[in-house]
Amino acid sequence: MRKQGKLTDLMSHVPNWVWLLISLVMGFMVWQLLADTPKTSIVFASPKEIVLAFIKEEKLHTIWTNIGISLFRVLAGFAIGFVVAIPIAFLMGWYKIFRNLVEPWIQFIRNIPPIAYIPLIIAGVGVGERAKVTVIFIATFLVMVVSIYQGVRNVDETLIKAAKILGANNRVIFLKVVVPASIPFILVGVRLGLAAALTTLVAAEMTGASSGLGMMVWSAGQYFDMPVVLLGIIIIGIIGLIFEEIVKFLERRLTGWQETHVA
Amino acid sequence: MRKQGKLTDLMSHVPNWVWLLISLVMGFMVWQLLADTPKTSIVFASPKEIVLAFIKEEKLHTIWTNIGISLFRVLAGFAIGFVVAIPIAFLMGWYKIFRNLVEPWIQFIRNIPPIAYIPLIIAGVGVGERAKVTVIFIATFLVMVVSIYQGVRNVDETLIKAAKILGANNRVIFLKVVVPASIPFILVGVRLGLAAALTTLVAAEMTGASSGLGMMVWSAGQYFDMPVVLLGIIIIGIIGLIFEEIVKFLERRLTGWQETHVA
Amino acid sequence: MAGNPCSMKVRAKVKIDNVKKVFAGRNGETVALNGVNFNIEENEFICVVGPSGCGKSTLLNIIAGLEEPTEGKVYVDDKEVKGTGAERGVVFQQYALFPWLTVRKNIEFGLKLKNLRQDEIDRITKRYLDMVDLKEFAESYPKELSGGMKQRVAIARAYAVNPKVLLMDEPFGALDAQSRTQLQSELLKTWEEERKTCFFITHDVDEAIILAQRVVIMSARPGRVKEVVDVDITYPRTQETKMTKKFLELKRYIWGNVYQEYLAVRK
Amino acid sequence: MAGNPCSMKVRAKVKIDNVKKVFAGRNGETVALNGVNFNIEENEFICVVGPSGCGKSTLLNIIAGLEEPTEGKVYVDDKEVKGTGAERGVVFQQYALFPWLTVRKNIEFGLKLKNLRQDEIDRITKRYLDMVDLKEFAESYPKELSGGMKQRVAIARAYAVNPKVLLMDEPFGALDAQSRTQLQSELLKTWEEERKTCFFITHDVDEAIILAQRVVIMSARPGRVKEVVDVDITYPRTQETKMTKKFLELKRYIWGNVYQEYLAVRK
Amino acid sequence: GNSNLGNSANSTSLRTLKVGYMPNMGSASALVTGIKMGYFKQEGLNVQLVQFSAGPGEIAAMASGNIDISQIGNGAHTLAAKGKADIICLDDFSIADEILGNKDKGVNSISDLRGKKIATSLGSSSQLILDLALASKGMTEKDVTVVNMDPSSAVTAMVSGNIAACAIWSPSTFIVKQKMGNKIVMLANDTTFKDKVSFPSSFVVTPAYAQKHQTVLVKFVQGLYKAMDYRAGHIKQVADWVASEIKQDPSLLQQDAHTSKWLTSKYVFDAVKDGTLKKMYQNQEQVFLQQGLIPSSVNVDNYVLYNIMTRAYEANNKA
Ligand SMILES: Nc1ncnc2c1ncn2[C@@H]1O[C@H](COP(=O)(O)OP(=O)(O)OP(=O)(O)O)[C@@H](O)[C@H]1O
Ligand SMILES: Nc1ncnc2c1ncn2[C@@H]1O[C@H](COP(=O)(O)OP(=O)(O)OP(=O)(O)O)[C@@H](O)[C@H]1O
Ligand SMILES: [Mg+2]
Ligand SMILES: [Mg+2]
Repeated sequence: MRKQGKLTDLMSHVPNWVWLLISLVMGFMVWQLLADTPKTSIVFASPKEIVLAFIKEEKLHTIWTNIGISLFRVLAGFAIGFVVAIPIAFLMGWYKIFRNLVEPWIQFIRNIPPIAYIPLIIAGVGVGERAKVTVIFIATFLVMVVSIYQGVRNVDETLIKAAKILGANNRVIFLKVVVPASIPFILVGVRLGLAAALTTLVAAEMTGASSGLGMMVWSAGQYFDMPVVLLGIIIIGIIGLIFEEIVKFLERRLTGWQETHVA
Repeated sequence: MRKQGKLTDLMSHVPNWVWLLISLVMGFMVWQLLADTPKTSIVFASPKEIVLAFIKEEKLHTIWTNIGISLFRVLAGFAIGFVVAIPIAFLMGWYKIFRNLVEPWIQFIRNIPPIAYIPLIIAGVGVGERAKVTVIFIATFLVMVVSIYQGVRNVDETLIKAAKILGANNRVIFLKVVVPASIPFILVGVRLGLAAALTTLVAAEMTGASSGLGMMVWSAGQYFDMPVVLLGIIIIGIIGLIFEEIVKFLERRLTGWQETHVA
Repeated sequence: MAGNPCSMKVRAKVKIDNVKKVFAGRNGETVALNGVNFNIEENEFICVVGPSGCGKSTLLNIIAGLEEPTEGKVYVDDKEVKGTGAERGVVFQQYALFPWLTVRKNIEFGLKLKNLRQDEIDRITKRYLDMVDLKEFAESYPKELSGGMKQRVAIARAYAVNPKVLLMDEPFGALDAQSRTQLQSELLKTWEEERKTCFFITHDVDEAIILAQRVVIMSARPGRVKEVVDVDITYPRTQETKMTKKFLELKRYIWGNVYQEYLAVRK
Repeated sequence: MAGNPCSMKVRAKVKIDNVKKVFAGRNGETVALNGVNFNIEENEFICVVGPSGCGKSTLLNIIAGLEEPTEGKVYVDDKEVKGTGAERGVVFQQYALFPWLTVRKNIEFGLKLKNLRQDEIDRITKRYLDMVDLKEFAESYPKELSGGMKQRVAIARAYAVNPKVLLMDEPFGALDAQSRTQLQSELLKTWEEERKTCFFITHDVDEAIILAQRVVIMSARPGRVKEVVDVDITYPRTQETKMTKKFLELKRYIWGNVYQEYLAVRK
Repeated sequence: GNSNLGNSANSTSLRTLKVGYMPNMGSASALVTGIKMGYFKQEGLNVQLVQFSAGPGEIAAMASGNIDISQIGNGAHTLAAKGKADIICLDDFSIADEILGNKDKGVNSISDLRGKKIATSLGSSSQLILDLALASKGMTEKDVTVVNMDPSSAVTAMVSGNIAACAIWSPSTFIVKQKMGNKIVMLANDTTFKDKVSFPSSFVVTPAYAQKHQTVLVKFVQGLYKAMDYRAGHIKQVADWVASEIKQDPSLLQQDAHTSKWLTSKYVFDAVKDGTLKKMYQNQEQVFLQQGLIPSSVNVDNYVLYNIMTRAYEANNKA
């Protein structure tokens, strides 16, 4: 941590969870305010209404099923995206030919709205779970490959030289040097990849799903059932926060060696 | 460039544009194939049809207007997102209190599908240009703040120390050390931010647009006018490629000092 | 010019008061410094020698205000050190050049922050580029320099801002013997003229003696001040001074002293 | 053991054939090496001295296969150098430790690639940790080490893989005089036992003479071989050798020679 | 001979048909009724529903063979006109579209729309109604500001006063009325222009599928007819079934029940026989042509499979 004044010094001793709490309370206050303001109350169901929407018995079970199935889709799509992005990013960084052939297409596709390529995915892989996972895979892959590729390009040349001198072949250099040296970029990729997975959920579940959080949000939106829409958004947001905590945990484990100026 | 075999050595002398050409030709072939396969032809208009869609006189003018207005929205939203993301990322990296208060909300919001917060934007900022720019701003801001924040955290502590010793205050350290040292992360942010701006275009133009590429794609989709849908996608993709070239140009100018192992 | 230090009113420029520094690593704590006490007088040139890892750089960082001592305090001009200050300049052991700036821009960095006129900046930059022999490389980036050249840029950058106290961490470590000699002479000459307070870490006992008024010998980890040796050789000193009897005596004495420490590390 | 080199069949281990190296920077080209020719014989210990920026590191990189010469060729065992090879080990001027690995893991890195048994790896790692006095810091990360400690890790890491040719770029530059002496002796002892071909860059003329069979003096940029001086002092050499008349003569000769080069740089 | 097969089907293995639909009454009601009442089973068919949220996905799934039959809305009929799909049965007519004005913004009649900001979903049947309404007062879209929006977004825009009027469809129309009460005036709906346009929704298959599976399709339409006939008389019950199928609030679907004109099998059969069906699809094609959505006029006989509709009706009524 930076050196700071007295007050900030004192404040920096407040434990993290207190800040989280303050942040949450502030959020709730804004929310209640929005729910009470006539202009925005139409889209902002009050917290109470949402709780009611949640505990409506008949929905309770559905919601858990929806969460389960959507989590599966998100994690599967993300996992495949990650596993594919790492070697592709590496090959792009390493082999000029590969990069020249692949890069334009990655750049082209990453700008296309997911909603626009859904028909194509259905035509290609059908309407089963595979279609949903594929949509999420594409979205996460594109985000991750861009950031991991930058990471691969940024690896300190001297470390690669050192590894070569010690007898490392390309595979070893990749796994033992490029990957650990790119961790900060991989973390950006993972964070944005997970976010992309969740924001694409609605689009993914438009490929012929009858359950899932995205579907729930979308169809409730069609009927202007705002408590359920907000409920869905909050659940997606909370899933995102949980993902973030996991990423943070991994980050602490993976970057303990790093010299950084942030506490 | 890595050391490679004879063949690859030879191939690495082929100029970049030749590879781009090969890549393009391959893409066209796949496309024509998809347009000819009965299974996929329904969603894949052939290149010819698209060219016809483009040159239909009455459309020609509309398309340029659509491109113009969408470009404006994309660039305005992106620019605001960028200008806001940099100081926010910096404050998050620098001040623990700020981070603790702001981070949970950024993490929460970044997982929400844009399509889900459109009603809120309409309620908040109406249906004018501001609404579209706001949607794109949110999407790009969230992507950029995540990657730039990682960049800020990753700045080599010794360089900050050196700057302090030379008499730099926080503002100078930010502008003259943190920003240049984070360039690789800022580039990731810019790339993904531009992609986010384009992929959110359809969603943004659902907030009451009467022209624009996203609207064009969406309304053509309503009638399965696939040539126009694909035309829109291709134009968006090409805009993305042009953006990428600009980013690459900036990258070369900004990171010439960097020690990297990629040619 | 080369006055006798005793004739001046001597006061402590830097006071190091019972400084302790503990690093908490993953594998337990490392006590880098423990009970370090000594003063650097105004206008004094102090050299610090001691075995690798004994806490020399840590002490320098604390004086510079870049690290906080775990215990104890450091005062500069009787004011407790809290953070960095423009009156203390540092040459880092690992250069710490800004890789995105050319050699010239690196040297100008601190000058620009002083609101000097551009022609003033140019004049000073030129002077120090000359001093470290890097005129030709003014527009090169650090990655295009050899190890020794980088170190010379770091020295020029620290000199250029003209701080009251210069803290230098093995500034001549990566230099060839010749550049080293040249920069030693340069430093001596400047010091004799300006009497800037200097805190200079080196692992070369010759260098310590030729430069310093006092040599601080640090003991092996946890670093303490083992002995402070007065170098009573009058200025101006030149490279020839290295051949004098006094010099050789001091050298033998300090060397022997440090060697004991070294053996202590080896257990 | 310490046989006369003449009694052995001498053949060129490393042949440097008319090597030229030009760096194309943003501000024109820098000719780092031009027409460099010399051989390193099998089992020979060669030291290289020369002014800062004269191309020593560049030459080492070319021999290691990390850079390609712009013109000319390098042969090792009569085979042209194309990329790196496990038979050539390097200690880099700027350490190049893997920051995400502990000291132990850094040293083990090369060993693991040789498919050795774990107990073998442990044994070797322990041996070199001992040699560089870093047992206690085996589980520390590079950021937790002092400058000298980092350099010692780099040395241990290069030694551990036991290459046939050792290329060292100012390996003792950041070390205090004592560690330096200790590691010089260590290196001498090992070399006398194993007669590993060594290419050793230093800016310390004493160090060059005490270690080398031949000292290569390089001229200022563009780097050329100015003179190759035979060091006809028999092994085993110890620190006492530094006091012999022969040694002092050589020292004066080489120093004077290098100094001319240095003056050439200063114009 | 069809009825024999149909009667014995419950004992033997059923032939599975995957049918795509969208989660609203107009699209789901006949299918859900057929399944609930066992009408498809009676024909030896096991109908599996696959839900889509938008038409393009449905068509792509059908073209790639992931589903067999699609229930499509008005817009997707362009594909039939382009020869990419064949219509096997008419399901219902949508009367869901309405033009709603906000009195507070000075909209009390169609003429008041001039210069106002109107939200609609571009390319939808609502936009078509809007165009017709404007034309009836001598205006075009140029005389107003038309902005693109999802119906559910249009609700927000109406309520928050950002637009003066909207052309949208149910259930968003109900919500606007419910939230704004007597501020809202209904300016026009589908029935206002029923002589000019109608918005059928139909069941379609790919031409290749139609060729190969004639008999199966006849059986499917047989089941469908029975369902349509049942639906016509029990719309409240059907709405509840659909609600549970698509996991929605039944009260919303009860409202949705009034947004289509529900047809009987007899109506369809008669329409085929007396040419009204053909005429209706021809009208639709004319509109597409005017909008430039299809390149040229084609004979609707090329893509409307009358014989399936008649054969199914005859088979049902012989038994
Ligand atoms: N960031 C850190 N975390 C943990 N331990 C550290 C850190 N920095 C230094 N140390 C430890 O503190 C001790 C002193 O380090 P310091 O860098 O001050 O030594 P030094 O005297 O400058 O040595 P050298 O001459 O090798 O540069 C060492 O044992 C080192 O391991
Ligand atoms: N990547 C590079 N780009 C451009 N010029 C370079 C590069 N690397 C080295 N040089 C130049 O080549 C010359 C020789 O550099 P080299 O590092 O070999 O010197 P050196 O003899 O090792 O010096 P030192 O003793 O200071 O380490 C220098 O003038 C340097 O500026
Ligand atoms: Mg140090
Ligand atoms: Mg060098």
